[in-house]
Amino acid sequence: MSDDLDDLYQQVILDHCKSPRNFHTLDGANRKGEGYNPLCGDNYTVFLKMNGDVVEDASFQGSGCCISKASASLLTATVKGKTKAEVQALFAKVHDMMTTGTVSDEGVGKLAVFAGVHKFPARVKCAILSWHAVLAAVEGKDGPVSTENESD
Amino acid sequence: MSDDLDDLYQQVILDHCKSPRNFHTLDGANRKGEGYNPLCGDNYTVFLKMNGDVVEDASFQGSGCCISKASASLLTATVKGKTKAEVQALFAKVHDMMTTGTVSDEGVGKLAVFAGVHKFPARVKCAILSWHAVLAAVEGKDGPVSTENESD
Amino acid sequence: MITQDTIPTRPNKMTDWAKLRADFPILDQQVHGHPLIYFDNAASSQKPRAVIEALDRYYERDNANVHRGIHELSNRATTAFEAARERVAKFINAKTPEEIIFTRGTTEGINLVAQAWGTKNLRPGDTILLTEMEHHSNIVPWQLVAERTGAKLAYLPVTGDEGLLDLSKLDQLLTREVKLFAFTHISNSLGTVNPVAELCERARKLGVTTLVDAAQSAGHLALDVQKIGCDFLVFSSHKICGPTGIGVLWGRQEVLDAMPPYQGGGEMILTVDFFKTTYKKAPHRFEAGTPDISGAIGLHAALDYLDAIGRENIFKHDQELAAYAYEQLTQLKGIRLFGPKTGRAGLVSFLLDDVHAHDVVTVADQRGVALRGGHHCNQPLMKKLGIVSTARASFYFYNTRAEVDRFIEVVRGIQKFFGT
Amino acid sequence: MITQDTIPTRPNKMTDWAKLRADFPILDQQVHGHPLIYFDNAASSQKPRAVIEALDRYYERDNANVHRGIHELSNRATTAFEAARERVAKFINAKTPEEIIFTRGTTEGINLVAQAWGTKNLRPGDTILLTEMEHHSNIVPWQLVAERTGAKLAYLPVTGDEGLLDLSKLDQLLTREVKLFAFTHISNSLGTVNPVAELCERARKLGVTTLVDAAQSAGHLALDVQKIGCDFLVFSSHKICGPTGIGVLWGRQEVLDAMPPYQGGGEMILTVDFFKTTYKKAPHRFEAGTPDISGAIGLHAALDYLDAIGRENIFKHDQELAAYAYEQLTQLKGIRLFGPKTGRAGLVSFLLDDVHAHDVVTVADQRGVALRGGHHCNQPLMKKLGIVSTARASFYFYNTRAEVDRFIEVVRGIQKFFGT
Ligand SMILES: Cc1ncc(COP(=O)(O)O)c(C=O)c1O
Ligand SMILES: Cc1ncc(COP(=O)(O)O)c(C=O)c1O
Ligand code: FES
Ligand code: FES
Repeated sequence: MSDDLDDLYQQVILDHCKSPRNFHTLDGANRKGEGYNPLCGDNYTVFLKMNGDVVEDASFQGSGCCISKASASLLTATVKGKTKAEVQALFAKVHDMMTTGTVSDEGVGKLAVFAGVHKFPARVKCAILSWHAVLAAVEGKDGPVSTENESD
Repeated sequence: MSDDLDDLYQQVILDHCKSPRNFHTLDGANRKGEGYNPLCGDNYTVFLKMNGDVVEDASFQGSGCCISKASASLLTATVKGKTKAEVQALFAKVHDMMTTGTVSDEGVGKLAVFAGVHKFPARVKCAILSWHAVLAAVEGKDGPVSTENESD
Repeated sequence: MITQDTIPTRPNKMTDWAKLRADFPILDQQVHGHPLIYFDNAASSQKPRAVIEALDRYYERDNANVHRGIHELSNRATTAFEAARERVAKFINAKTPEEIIFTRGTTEGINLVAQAWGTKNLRPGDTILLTEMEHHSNIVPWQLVAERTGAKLAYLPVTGDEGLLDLSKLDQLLTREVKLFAFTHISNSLGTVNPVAELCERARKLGVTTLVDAAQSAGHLALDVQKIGCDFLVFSSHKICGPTGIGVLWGRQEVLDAMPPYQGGGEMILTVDFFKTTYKKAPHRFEAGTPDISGAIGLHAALDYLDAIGRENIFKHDQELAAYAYEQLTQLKGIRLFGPKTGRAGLVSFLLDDVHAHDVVTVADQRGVALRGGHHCNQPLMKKLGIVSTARASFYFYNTRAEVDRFIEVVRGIQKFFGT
Repeated sequence: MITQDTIPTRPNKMTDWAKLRADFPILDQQVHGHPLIYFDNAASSQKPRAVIEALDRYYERDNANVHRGIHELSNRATTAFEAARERVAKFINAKTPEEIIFTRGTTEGINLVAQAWGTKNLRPGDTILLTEMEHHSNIVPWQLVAERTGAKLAYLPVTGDEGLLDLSKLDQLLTREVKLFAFTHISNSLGTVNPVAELCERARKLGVTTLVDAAQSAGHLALDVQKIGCDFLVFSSHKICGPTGIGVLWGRQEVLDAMPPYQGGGEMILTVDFFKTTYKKAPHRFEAGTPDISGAIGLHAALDYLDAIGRENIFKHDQELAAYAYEQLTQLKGIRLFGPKTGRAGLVSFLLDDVHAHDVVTVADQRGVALRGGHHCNQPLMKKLGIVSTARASFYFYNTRAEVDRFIEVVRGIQKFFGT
């Protein structure tokens, strides 16, 4: 397999896409966000249990490609325990990393495995899809959000 | 002046365009035909006095370029005394001559000066304009005819 | 069915496919370190040197605006533009060049008919009949005009994964309420070749107007609009070796003559007053503004190129590659194949168990193989089949059996990579 | 007025016009035994080698369909297509590339606004205000939508042969009943440069939506949509060194966001069901079907080319030639000149006593000079001026003073030939 491909489908990603974590609906969820990628027709719902401004638990449902599934899986693990403001800040960092490939900040942690996606412009929307959904969820927005007009 | 130009603007044509014959309305006219060239906006009306199937007198009015005016002038001189069928036959010959440049038949007489127009595809419609009008007139068609969709 | 609709072009000629391939500069390149295998022809075809050079020649020698000019360049441009119209008429055996309207592509052609013909002819209660395998371009324009006119939509079903039209439902659906029946000739996601002449005949008996979407067939098999018996037929230049930006709407003369204008502007008028305008006849009535002159000229070169090969030869070649690829794919484990088992046009559409189509396409691309993954602008069909997307390999005459072999090898590699 | 609207690009650079001229292969030819003098630039401009080569490069290396693809060529095509959109945004100082919609040309841009915006926003009793100097493309689409919606048309008068807008009538005509005010920036038959920013400001105060037809200005002077203050602006690629088949509609974001779709089909949808569709936002909502990808890429190259020269420099050059030609023509006997005496854009429009414009053009063509004769798609204006046509010489940066001298000599010869 060539280098670029290995960058995209890192072992962590392959692992999370084959065995996604938190891949279920969430009892006691009080927020949810839907993300839709019109390029492929895939969509995910992210469920959150929030206590005030803090995400106590997170899960997701839906279907899509390996990248999007792994991203949603890692996302749900990552946002647990974070505040709304922290999730928003993380979205910005992750978005930046996925479109530029540079990991500018410690904050992204494990999510750094998605830096390679920037070399695959048509796949950036996959990686970012569930992030749109979680952002909508913490911000309490209604209705599905779409990656369309995403400036990636 | 180059050869092609002289073919187009033959002395006879220049003469008829500067001093058009039968350039007036016609007392006692019982038929008229209008011709409109949408390429330039020019239009002519040909007036006929017909006795049964025979053209007894012809005249024209309107404005346009040198070619169209000379053509209308020569036309009105030519069709006098002809039957409807003869005018129709002449239209076919003149049309053929103007689009191919070959004078296939004695019948066109003086009109042969318009053979040169075939080298100027954008001007064929000028030469044929009043012929459409006279055809409409002998055939008793109503309303203006246009050179549009003329397959020249 | 297909062969009955065709005009024999050069059935007996031996075709030197390798030589033809060399006419396409773009194919001679490496992608991600591998020789490019371009299997995305249903989305857009590549262009032979003859087409690229026709564009160059036009811009380097003859460019000017058409129709309204008298000077030499304008004459040349007008002559070339109208010659392209005549060439298109010959290509689909239209009665006259006046039946050929230049559009931006298939999509604009359908929108033109939906708006100009539809707004005039559709009433509340009327039905527009489509099929479940239509491209979005043959669905959305009808939804828009249905909304405006109060007409309603109905769909002829597709049988399932094998993707045939369920003709047993035709009697029930093709009724006197139907004013228009629009359907694709070849499905871009299934490869199905529909019996267009038969469908048109059934419609004609009820006085139903027909539109054939020939986007996938025009450059692949010989078309004869008179034999097909439709009222409208549309296709795009970019899918049949011609430039982007131009396409064709053919309409039967009587139908075009009764149609109000679509866009207004220069070139389509007879007289304009401040408050009243009269229009030219077809085709000019439907071509407002400066047209894509170089596009028409490039399309002309493309049609010459295709007919020099012979569309029978092309279709046979496409079908052979597709049959071979299909055959090979069936031998893989964990694969789901779409479209008819036999008689398919030049494409294969499939899904691997547990590998998403877009992952297939990304990995294939890294191996030099250009596939397409997605809904192929057939979302309603995908939903019906319970999927969101497929991976598709679509072939043209410059593709080879060796490329199909490599493609199969790549698919095997993908199954291994994702460990399914 | 004009200079206030401009962005300084390279005002101080010395321009080597002869060198630029050599970039245009088409100009280096003989027509009827004479060197070609191309003075039909208002109809369509010629293309520099850089544009022709951009088309070649695209088709020889990167061609594929856009947006829906994942493979390398599709990525390249998509990137190049969207880069063209960004380039256009920069060219007219749009706030974002999302405000740029690719159309076939000026005509389609106006039709899009008339249909999509007009159908939604116009009611019986509303007024659409135009000017008497509009091109058919900025009249007929409004007549069509007026007929459909019950709105009515009004026209701001032109003063006469000198061809200025009669601004003294503006207060009376620009009322609260007016919903849309559409006008040309530069008249293609008179050469008038209209005070677009002022007109937009007057309209804005009354909440009137504005559309500027920049067909004649886009490639000739620097445009800044934010400074002009309009809501829509349209132009064509083929008049500004780019390919045929593509043009631009710019719309203010808020206005575009509130507009329903125009054509339906692929690329413009979010989701399609058999009976219901949701649409993308602008610009994609308004770009159904495969766009003219190579056209956009060619336009990108054209804009780079123009801005390397600097649009101030171009306008200055055009104006100098036009002023010189006008000056020379006034010295002829039996000539009627149209358009403003000073401040005219790069064209002259005239009539000789007793020689019809088309005879002028035919003879000039035989001398190698490409002029245009006719109504220039301004029939209502012509009728108002009591004429049916004029002869027009229109200039661009590759034209020279020596060419103007030759043109004058040819006009003198024509007067002699027809013995007037
Ligand atoms: C002022 C003006 N508006 C509109 C147009 C129409 O442009 P197009 O034919 O490229 O659509 C033209 C060009 O003919 C023009 O000069
Ligand atoms: C069957 C079918 N119809 C319509 C279209 C739309 O064609 P275009 O995008 O060229 O307008 C396509 C191509 O995508 C197609 O395959
Ligand atoms: S392909 Fe649909 S989200 Fe990745
Ligand atoms: S130019 Fe009008 S008829 Fe000749």
